[in-house]
Amino acid sequence: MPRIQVVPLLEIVRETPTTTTYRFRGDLGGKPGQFLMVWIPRYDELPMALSHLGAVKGITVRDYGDATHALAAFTAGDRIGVRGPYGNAFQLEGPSVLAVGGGSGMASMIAAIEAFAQQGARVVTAVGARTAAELLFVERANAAGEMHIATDDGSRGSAGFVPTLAEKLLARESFAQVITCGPERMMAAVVDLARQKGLPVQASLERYMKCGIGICDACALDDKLVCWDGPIFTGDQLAKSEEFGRYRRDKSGRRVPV
Amino acid sequence: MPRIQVVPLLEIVRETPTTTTYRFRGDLGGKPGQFLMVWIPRYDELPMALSHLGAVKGITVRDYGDATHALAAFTAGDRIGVRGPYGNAFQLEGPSVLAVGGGSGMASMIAAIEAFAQQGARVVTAVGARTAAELLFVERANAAGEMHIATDDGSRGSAGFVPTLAEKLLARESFAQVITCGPERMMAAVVDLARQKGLPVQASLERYMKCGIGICDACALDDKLVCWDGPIFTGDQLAKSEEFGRYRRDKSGRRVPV
Amino acid sequence: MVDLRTEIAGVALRNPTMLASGFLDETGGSMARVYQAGAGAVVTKSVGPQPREGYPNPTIVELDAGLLNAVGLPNPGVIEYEHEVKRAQAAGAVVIGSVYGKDADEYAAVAAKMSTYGVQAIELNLSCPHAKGLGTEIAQDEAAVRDFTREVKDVVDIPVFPKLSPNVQDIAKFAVAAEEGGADGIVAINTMKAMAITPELKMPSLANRFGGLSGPAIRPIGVRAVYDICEKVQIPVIGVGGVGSGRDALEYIMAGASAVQVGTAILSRGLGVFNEIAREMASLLEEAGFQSVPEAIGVAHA
Amino acid sequence: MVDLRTEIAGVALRNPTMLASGFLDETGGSMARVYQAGAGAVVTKSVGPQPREGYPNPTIVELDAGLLNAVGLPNPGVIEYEHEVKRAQAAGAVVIGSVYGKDADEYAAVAAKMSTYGVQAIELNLSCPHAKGLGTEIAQDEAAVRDFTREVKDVVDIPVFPKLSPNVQDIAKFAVAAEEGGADGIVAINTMKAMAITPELKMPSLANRFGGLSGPAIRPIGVRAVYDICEKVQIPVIGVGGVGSGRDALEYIMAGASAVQVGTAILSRGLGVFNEIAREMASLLEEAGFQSVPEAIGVAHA
Ligand SMILES: Cc1cc2nc3c(=O)[nH]c(=O)nc-3n(C[C@H](O)[C@H](O)[C@H](O)COP(=O)(O)OP(=O)(O)OC[C@H]3O[C@@H](n4cnc5c(N)ncnc54)[C@H](O)[C@@H]3O)c2cc1C
Ligand SMILES: Cc1cc2nc3c(=O)[nH]c(=O)nc-3n(C[C@H](O)[C@H](O)[C@H](O)COP(=O)(O)OP(=O)(O)OC[C@H]3O[C@@H](n4cnc5c(N)ncnc54)[C@H](O)[C@@H]3O)c2cc1C
Ligand SMILES: Cc1cc2nc3c(=O)[nH]c(=O)nc-3n(C[C@H](O)[C@H](O)[C@H](O)COP(=O)(O)O)c2cc1C
Ligand SMILES: Cc1cc2nc3c(=O)[nH]c(=O)nc-3n(C[C@H](O)[C@H](O)[C@H](O)COP(=O)(O)O)c2cc1C
Ligand code: FES
Ligand code: FES
Repeated sequence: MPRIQVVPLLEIVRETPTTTTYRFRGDLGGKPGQFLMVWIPRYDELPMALSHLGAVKGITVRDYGDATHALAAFTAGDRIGVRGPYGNAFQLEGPSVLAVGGGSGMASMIAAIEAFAQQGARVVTAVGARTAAELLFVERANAAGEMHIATDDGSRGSAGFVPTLAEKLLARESFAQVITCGPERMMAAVVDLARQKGLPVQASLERYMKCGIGICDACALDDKLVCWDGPIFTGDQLAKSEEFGRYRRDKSGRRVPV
Repeated sequence: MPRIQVVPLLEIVRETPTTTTYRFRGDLGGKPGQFLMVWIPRYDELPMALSHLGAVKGITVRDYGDATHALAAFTAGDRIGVRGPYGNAFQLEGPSVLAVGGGSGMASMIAAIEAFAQQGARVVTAVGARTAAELLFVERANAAGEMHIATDDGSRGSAGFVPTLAEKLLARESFAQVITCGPERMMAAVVDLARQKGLPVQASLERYMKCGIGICDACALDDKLVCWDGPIFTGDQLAKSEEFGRYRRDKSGRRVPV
Repeated sequence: MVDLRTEIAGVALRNPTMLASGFLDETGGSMARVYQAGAGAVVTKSVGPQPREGYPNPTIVELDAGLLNAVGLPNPGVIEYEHEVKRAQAAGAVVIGSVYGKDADEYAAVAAKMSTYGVQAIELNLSCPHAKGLGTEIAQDEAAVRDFTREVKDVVDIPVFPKLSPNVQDIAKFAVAAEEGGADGIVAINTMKAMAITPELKMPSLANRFGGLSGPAIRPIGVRAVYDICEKVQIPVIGVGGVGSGRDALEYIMAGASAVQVGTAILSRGLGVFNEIAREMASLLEEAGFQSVPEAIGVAHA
Repeated sequence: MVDLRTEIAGVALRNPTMLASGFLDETGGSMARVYQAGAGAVVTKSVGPQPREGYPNPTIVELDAGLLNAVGLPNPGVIEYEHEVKRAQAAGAVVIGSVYGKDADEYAAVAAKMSTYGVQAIELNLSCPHAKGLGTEIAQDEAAVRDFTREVKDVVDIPVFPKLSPNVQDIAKFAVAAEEGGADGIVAINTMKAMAITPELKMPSLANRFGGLSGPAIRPIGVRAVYDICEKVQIPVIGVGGVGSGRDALEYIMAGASAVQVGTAILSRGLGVFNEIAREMASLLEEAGFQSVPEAIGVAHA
């Protein structure tokens, strides 16, 4: 049997003006932070985090380039291909967690935020976006614990970048750990913050992927593979990295600045 | 993993001047009456019944043609290939069994004789051979129940063919079933005898085989395959057969007289 | 319900599965059984002018990804084989007669004889050593494919389906040659040349050393072959190689095949495989919005 | 204990397993990791004169009997690639540089550049479309194989190993052509041309439609290729295609290979596969009474 499952889209939910959730049933498991390779027929196959882990799975996609834009025109009943889940998962390491999400990065973290809360941890989420309308999964984060907002334009919550908000929250109370997903420079700032406080931190990275299964080397980060060793890396791993926050690989494998 | 296991011969036991048992350990099960495809390297691959079913398996081979003659020169430590076990097994159907074996046919039946005895059945074996020295597995048959002998030349037991001996035993006492293996015309006689008495009978057939796994059609008997539907057939099946006791297929698939 | 009936060059099939040549088709009894088990048609063992014993054992080796065989074309010869065809037909089987020979004349002679037995079509097994071709197979020589097909066409009035070898650089060229020779359809693919070694015995696993690979291993090679062929010829194509499920069959159909043949999958799924493939095809076709098999033929070229 | 060291055209290997081109070898970090995990050598991703993005996704499909890929030769180009080779070498890796180009001059230029990075040998990936050859691969044109090999030989002073395609009628002829061109060894085989279709979507599974089949499916094809090649050439052969265990490796060695390359098996067995293959080979060789790898090379020809 092929590893790819073709599934019809059951429900399509507009989350923000640029971000949409696609729900489907698939014969696959999934842990918080894991991703699927999602085939958008005739366009592309892309890694997407599982934003919904129940019987009806979900991915939440930002309309970004050609393929995700094509996907935005899909309607219920249209079919996509999925394979996975791949990669490692966020790990709960103590009684309290600060989750710092930027933009569509919330899609990778929301399942962990909910799972950790359900396991009894106090979860405080700092959600950042360019503007209020682009804030993703604030209700779900709020329902799972405490939720704080930062927007670049100040249209909701505190004005400014989410690492600054995270810094305040870290100063206010002591957390057992930090998790983060979002633009890489944002994550680099959060990882630095957490490490300065001596806190364990996990960041979910995004890299261009082809195979998703650890053979093609497209997603290399130093001598690690984001699809296979990641997508979630610890602060200790990232502190040693020559490439995190600095370089990624383009489609040809060339190192280019993040 | 390939289906063939290469095994060293652990022990080689001369059973009669023309018949030898080869023992080996193999990662394979085996029920009474099932057979292996045995690769005699550089010579041939042949079907052979499992004459020993324990942890150390065994086959018992008559030095007959080129390949079995080559095998007769093998010594302990030499390797053969085995795959299987294939085919169906003899079934115990009542409290008492008459087993009728001719020549090397005893190799296919001895495991059933022992297993049936162990399951509490009374097993009476009629063993036939050309001459006393060629009698196979008489001690094992004797240990498993009652044992009677017929030799063509009268050198041991009653003189004559084993079906005649079987007829006497069937007249003497009532059995719940009959099993038989040996030359096909002998089996045809035994099947007739049993059916005349209204007894269930099972006969283990021999046909030229290539695949042993039901795809090549070399072992066809009417619309049955000896390797797949057999090698053990019931009296009812054989009574309906146009070919049993009359025709076999040669290597080219031509029907030739048995 | 999806209509599974299909038709190839005038041969009507109750469903698009056929027994591949070389599996349970040396005897009429077995062919009857396979037809009764659900196959749309049965292709006979490849039959030649004379009886042939084939190669010594071991002739068949099960590998992790398929089956390797070198049975060496055992067959009772076309004269004796009449009995087997008649027996299969008596059970209602749609029979396609597979033939081979050492040269075009022999092919024609065997095909002509076979056609008198009432088979519905002739399949030409061209994977035989070609005398003129210095050890290549007939199916590796375009001119031979064309000429052999034409000679057979000249002597029979039933459809003729040359069966092509994948052991070539560009199989579509051979399909074009067959079409030029007047073929009514193409069967693709025969086995891939291959070898297994048993390291514990330091020797090849087959008595013949080399053999042909079939089963799941060759399905992607066969699907590609059919896809390529369908870009180049107009005649129908019958897909063969690693079909073991309705999904596999639809890969071939969508690549352009009008029907499929099934061999090695009998090992894993038993004789029920024909009915199961048909049922699985029907449900996948229905899900995909098709009402019949012909609608789905070649859709992957879009 | 069996001595697993071996040597190919002067390149000494601590064990006869190599990383196959195209697997975890676009970056120096990954090559270092694979070497540290136990590979005897690593072959680089095939590198050309310019950076190349490759084909759009989907580029890789897992099938039941192997892997189908059409990554389309993504690579950062030979200039940028120096950094990657250097990084792998800093970790002690034995590196073989795989190169491609659009014509013989480009091959020679890329190979010459690559050889200045300190790689131990050059592998020529000849499975690229051949401009003159009307859409055939270079490896499907005997004269091209000979000429390309010769041009590269003329500009480098390290061993040159052309890598051959199995998509031909008789691969041994191409090995002979390579030997005539001065090759120091042959690598066989590259992937088989193949296709998968996703019936639920009525379309090919790869964005590029066609792709190359690797893994268990092609092992018997590769073993046969190596066996055939070794009957015709004197130079050493490196076997590749579906090696996933010590037993698989020994099939190639006994068919005549001096070493093996491993790619797809990384999927099923992880990076430990190199050490595991080596260990399994050692124990099988010992059981069979061999003291070293060279003793077992080609014994299946006896
Ligand atoms: C583990 C992981 C999880 C992700 N989860 C999500 C998610 O939940 N929601 C979401 O919106 N996005 C997610 N992404 C990002 C997403 O995969 C794409 O990068 C993005 O959607 C590009 O869309 P596009 O093809 O329309 O843009 P394009 O115009 O094709 O490309 C724009 C940029 O996107 C990136 N990109 C394109 N193709 C790939 C690819 N195959 N792999 C990785 N990056 C690529 C490249 O940086 C490229 O320059 C995730 C990425 C990774 C690695
Ligand atoms: C299910 C089954 C179980 C068997 N069990 C035993 C057993 O326990 N002990 C035993 O001694 N014999 C057994 N046989 C018979 C045995 O397989 C061979 O027929 C016999 O040993 C031939 O030996 P040969 O190759 O030396 O003779 P050859 O000279 O090669 O052939 C002589 C005759 O043997 C038969 N024969 C040859 N090859 C095969 C083959 N591949 N399959 C079947 N028959 C063949 C043919 O009738 C042939 O004409 C069994 C056969 C079958 C079908
Ligand atoms: C044991 C065996 C015997 C075969 N005999 C023939 C034959 O006589 N004529 C022929 O054209 N093909 C023959 N083939 C090839 C099959 O018909 C078919 O092309 C091939 O096995 C691929 O299909 P599969 O993967 O469904 O088995 C044989 C294959 C096997 C395995
Ligand atoms: C994803 C992928 C990428 C490949 N890239 C290359 C390449 O760049 N150059 C090359 O010569 N072979 C390439 N190959 C072929 C392999 O090197 C190898 O010949 C083939 O995969 C068979 O080996 P395997 O079965 O161990 O994988 C690639 C194969 C795969 C699956
Ligand atoms: S995407 Fe291929 S190795 Fe990670
Ligand atoms: S031996 Fe092949 S079908 Fe029985």
